Amino acid sequence: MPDDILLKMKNITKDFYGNQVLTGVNMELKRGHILGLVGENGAGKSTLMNILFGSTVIKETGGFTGEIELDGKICNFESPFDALDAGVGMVHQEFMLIPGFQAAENIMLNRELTQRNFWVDVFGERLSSLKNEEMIKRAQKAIDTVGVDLDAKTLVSEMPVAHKQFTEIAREIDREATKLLILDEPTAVLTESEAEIMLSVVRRLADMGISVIFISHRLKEIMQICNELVVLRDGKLVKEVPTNETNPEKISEWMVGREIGGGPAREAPVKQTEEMETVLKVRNLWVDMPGERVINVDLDIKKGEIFGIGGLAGQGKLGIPNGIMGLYPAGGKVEFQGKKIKLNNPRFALDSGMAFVSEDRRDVGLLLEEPIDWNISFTVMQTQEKYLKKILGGLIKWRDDKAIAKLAQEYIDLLEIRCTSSKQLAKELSGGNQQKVCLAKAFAVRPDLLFVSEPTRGIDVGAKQLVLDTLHEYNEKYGITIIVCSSELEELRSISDRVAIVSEGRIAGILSPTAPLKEFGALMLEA
Amino acid sequence: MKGWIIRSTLILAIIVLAVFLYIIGKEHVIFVENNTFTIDGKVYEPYDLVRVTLDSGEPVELKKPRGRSLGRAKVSTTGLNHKVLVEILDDDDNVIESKEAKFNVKNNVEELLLNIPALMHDAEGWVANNQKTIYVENKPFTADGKTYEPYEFVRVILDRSKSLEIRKPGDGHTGMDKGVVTDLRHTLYIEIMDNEEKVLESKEVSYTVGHAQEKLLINIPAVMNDVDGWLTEYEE
Amino acid sequence: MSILKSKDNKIARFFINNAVPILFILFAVFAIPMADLSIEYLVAEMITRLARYSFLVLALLIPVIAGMGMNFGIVLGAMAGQVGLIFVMDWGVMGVPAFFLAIIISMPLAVFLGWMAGIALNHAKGREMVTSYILGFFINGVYQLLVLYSMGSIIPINNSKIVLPRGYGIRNAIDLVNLRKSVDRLIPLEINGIEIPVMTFILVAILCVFIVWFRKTKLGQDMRAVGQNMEVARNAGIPVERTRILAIVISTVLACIGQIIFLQNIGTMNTYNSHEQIGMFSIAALLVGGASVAKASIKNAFVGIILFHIMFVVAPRAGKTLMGEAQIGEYFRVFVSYAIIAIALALHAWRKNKEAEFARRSLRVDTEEAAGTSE
Amino acid sequence: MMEKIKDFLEAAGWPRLIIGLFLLALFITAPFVEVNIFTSLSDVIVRFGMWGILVLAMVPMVQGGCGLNFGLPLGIIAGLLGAVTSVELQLTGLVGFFSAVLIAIPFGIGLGLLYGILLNKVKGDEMTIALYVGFSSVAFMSMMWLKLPYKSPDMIWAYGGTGLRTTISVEKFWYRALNDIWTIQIGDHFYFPTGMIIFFAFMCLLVWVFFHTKTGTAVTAAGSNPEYARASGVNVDKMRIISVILTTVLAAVGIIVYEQSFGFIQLYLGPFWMAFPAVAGILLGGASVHKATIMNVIVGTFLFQGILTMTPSVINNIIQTDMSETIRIIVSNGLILYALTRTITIKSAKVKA
Repeated sequence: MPDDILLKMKNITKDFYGNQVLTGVNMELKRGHILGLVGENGAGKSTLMNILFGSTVIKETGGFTGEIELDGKICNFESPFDALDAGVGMVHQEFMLIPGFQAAENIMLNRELTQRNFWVDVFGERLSSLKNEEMIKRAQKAIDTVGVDLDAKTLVSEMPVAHKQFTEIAREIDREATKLLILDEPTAVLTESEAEIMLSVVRRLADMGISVIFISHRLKEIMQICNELVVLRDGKLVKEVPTNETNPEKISEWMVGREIGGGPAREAPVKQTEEMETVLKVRNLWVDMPGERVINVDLDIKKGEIFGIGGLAGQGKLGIPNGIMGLYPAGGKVEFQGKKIKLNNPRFALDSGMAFVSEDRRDVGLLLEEPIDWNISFTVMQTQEKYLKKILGGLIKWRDDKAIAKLAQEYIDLLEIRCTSSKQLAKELSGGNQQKVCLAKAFAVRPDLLFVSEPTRGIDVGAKQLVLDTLHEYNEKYGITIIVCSSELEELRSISDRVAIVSEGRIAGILSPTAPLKEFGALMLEA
Repeated sequence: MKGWIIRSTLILAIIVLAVFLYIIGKEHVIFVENNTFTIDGKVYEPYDLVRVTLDSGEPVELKKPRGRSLGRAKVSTTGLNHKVLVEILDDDDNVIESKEAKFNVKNNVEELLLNIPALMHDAEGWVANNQKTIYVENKPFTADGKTYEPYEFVRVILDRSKSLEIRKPGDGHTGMDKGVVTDLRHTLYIEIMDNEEKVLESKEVSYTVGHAQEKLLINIPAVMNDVDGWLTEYEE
Repeated sequence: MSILKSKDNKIARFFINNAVPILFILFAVFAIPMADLSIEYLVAEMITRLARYSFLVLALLIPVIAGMGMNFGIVLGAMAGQVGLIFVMDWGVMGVPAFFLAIIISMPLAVFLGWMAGIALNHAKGREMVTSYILGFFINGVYQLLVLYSMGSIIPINNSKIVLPRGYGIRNAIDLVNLRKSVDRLIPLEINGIEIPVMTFILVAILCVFIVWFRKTKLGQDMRAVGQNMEVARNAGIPVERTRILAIVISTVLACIGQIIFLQNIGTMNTYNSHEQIGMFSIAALLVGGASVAKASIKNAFVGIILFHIMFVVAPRAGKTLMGEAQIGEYFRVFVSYAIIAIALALHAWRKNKEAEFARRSLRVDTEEAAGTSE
Repeated sequence: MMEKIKDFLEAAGWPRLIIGLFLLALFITAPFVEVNIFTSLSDVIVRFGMWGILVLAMVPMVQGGCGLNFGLPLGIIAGLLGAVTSVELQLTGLVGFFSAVLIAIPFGIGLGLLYGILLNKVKGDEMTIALYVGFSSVAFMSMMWLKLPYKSPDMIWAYGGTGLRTTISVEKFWYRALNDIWTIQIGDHFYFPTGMIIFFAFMCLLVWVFFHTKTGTAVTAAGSNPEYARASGVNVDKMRIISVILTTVLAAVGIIVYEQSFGFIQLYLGPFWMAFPAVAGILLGGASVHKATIMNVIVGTFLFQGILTMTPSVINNIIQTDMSETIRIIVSNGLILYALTRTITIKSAKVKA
């Protein structure tokens, strides 16, 4: 029955400035069905959903090609408001709720029930009075439809996370037109029991005839509630199957499996690490990094190895280096070269001989408003008092601008940083070159151990290879131990001697880079 | 559409309200005068003691003017329609005669002069505008077949406060200017100047205007040459 | 344990949240006996000052709802009000009609200034308070240009009582003889020899009702939403910028009326100074009443006016008794007005930072516990 | 070509360009309206010297990431304490001047430390709070001036009243102590306060030196990107405090230089509005809320003081009306407003292949 099809997406293609993110995606969704959308980070899930939801980002970056058909009508949403009017609702990962408002006020936000009064004629609609009682009643009805026990008068700021999630869903339900609901990782922040309730809520919505697109990394959940599932990889739809015809193993294989020659090839042999000396010992590490929480991590890093840390975004892999380097509040025991590391103290970590290339280039990695030479030399100057001239017996520590420029020039040549001179401002460089400056900054400290977070995020292919080669070279030449955190599994496999997968803030397992993809997939998705 | 109608009506209403507020709130100063009044050769003499009540305000008592006393009182009012109650008193404060009268004020009139003897005799002009517009002209004046020529440049000061500068007519100059003065007794100070504003000659004269006169015309060459008829009523 | 803790917290929280008013009540308790002023005098003073300042202080509430902090830009409204008064004085209008006429005349100007201020503040999100403060100074310059140089030369002003002897520009002090207490005394009432400005209080009451009603309108709700989280509000389709501009426009218009009420009570207008201190005094009073940059109520306004002005009246006398010098008291109240704003703002900023940290720490405990259970 | 002009305009900034051209126009018009250009020029130079260090005092705090120092009066108070103490000790000439500076410095450090600690607690709201810290400290010191045990008859009220006078003449002590070193006098009208300008240059040099040391570099980095600085092992809070102390001490020295040229110490509410011309000056020089250089100070002070000196004499002679005060209010606050409402945009990354 073709009538049953609610949504058809035909040949959706989208690029961001020449960077292909979606290629010819076709999918269909039946009324009252739940569709699971899975894929690695960067596979194109959010872009696809942004297109469906009419996000302004898409329009600002040149729009997309292809067709969206909703209820038999071709839709071209100019903004999320158009999408909402057409009956597409979306619950984002970050809550779009106003903390000081009641659940009811949030549910009815900007759709308040109002009553005209005299002033409306004078000053316009916005002076109409609110019908609070009725709004609360209606909101309560929406909440009851969702099927949770929540008073519509509760303040959002006083709710547990799950209730916030339900409030958002109730808001979408309350729009009478809502036919399609997009849920972006709704269970990521929930406890197990809350997640259970969440799933039953989603099921109930589907029973009411609302179609749901359910994005999750938890394959278990997908298997449990979805009718069909769609796997995206590298912007292409690799599989669309009914859930009952597949199993988690297969799904994870579809997700991570690359086409031949797709990723960087492994060149160097894998080091045998069992016999090597432990240089960094981590016990019971917890890190409070928003969005990348680490709960309980034990690690032993061997001297001279390249250790990869992988896992999906938001699972906590980035929290590990940030915690050890003292950038986010952390606890637990960390020993480096036999010495206990004081946590929450970046200076101490740096002084102990560790260095860090942050994943956040703009906010942590660079002084955007300053020249390249400053960026490269600053850390080493501050921590090791290098590139300073001592005047008056050390009373004045004069910055040696010449030596700094020379140092910068060395790295510019070495890493092929493309710039006009070492005096160019960091903000004027391209992403790849900025990343190289960040690496140069870390190398300049001459660390014994180097943390590198997302070394290739947001840079082009050529620069990617160069960055990875440089890391490899430093490891080989100077024996620097390197810990790389990356969302790109292929990249990790290509340079690491061992790869740990982090899931939900914990180490799910450590594998050899040569282990089959399936195993990595299984660890990532805790299937 | 409905909104626009209501809005424009409201704006209109506010403007009307503003005008209304202006009219009812505008201050008019009324000088009540128990003074000699002359009109058409008839003279009305002031009373020994009168009590005047304007609208529902405090009554004021006025004696016959003697020496420096002008026999006047200043009362501040608002609004356009007024009534005045005049009571003539004897030495023992008994009312001998009383009379009530009504009058209107034009909204743009700042000061009003109210003459009691005239009011008591229903003489025309018992209520008059206290502001007089004085038109000063520096134009040729002919009297008894003789013509007095205008001056190049004249400065005229009315009542030692309002200064006017008048050039000879022609070259875009009209040879005329005006100023507003209040009350009945006035002075006029004239300076004849050359083009560098050096004073060549000066003269001061005093003059009185009648109650009912509102616009007067003064001719400078005539004043300077002491020719009668330098002060006349102004006609448009 | 956590219940006990939260109870302690409640008491502690009450003291922390109300630190400023409590401080002022303590001050009043000590200083009033020292000042040796009769209670009748104090009560009469407070009634006058409530009538005088309430409208201005209440004008601050709406921008707070919209998350724009204390609107130092109410001086813009005050200036608009004064321009209206100048015209009314020039035209020789008297009494209550003059009062309402001044409001009608100055209203368009207040709307225009508020609208400009709103646009400026939209360009300075997160720095609204400093910006509105400087905006007050800037517009003060423009006001001088208008009143001191254009009035009587370009703009016709004829009343010689208000124009400077040089022929243009308005005099420094204008005696509002026609207007003095005209509203205050419209409905005369005296209790124990204390004059009660009934009509003024009626106007204030109308404003309070307006504010309460306004909060329950769609626009009021939108302002609350914008004030709490601009991004969420924007995503819900609320026109954030426009809403913020409207908040400032309303505040400026109310301040304009407030200034006219204030001046009819005082009876003289210092053309070039009367508005300058208005922002500072009103804001200090509101903060003393326990309001913060993010939260202010009608109650805060009234409590604040009373406490702040008790300090204001009592300080010089108390200074004299204590230090043998009234001058110290004068400086003391200047000091307190500014210091109270500094302290209240600093407390707010500090609390904001602390709360962010606290929110993070609560997560951390969570993390530790989670770590503990998994072992 | 158009591109170049556009770049130049962008670099110079509209306000600077307009004010610069306006100032030039004033200088050109001056002789025609019978204003002596040499007198005006030396007036401008003297005021430049008087205000220079006070404007310079903005630099460390802006660089340290604490925004514009609306709390300048706090530093000025330290300077006043130094000046008043030096007069109390009856010290004259250069000795008097430098002892005032030396006495002021510890006060500056102490107050700066407290001020810095406070500003660290209120990150993000520094400017608003600085404004009120400045105001309330002036009011607080007004009480102190009444009570502090200074005894010199040159400073206390002759009879009646207690405490220090509102204005204290330094004529007998160190009036023009700096100005008159190697003064150049050409004709009757041109006077160049060599000593004061050299001292200002010296202070600029000190600040320049500071920002070339390890600590100075760290302060700049802490202001430019606190997260970066922290990740590089720098104690950001400490750097901010150092910058605030430096600012406060510079303000203290600056006010003493101002007074020796002006001839009077202004107590009580005198320092109340001192922050605004200094803030306007540095903004006019091209500084932003986040970045300021010594060049900004020099250019800005010259332009701003130039405007303030030239407008009264020239404009007033042209239109026969004294509008200088109004123009000052509009120009200085307009500039501050411009800086506050300018949206901060980071230029999109230019890829240089």
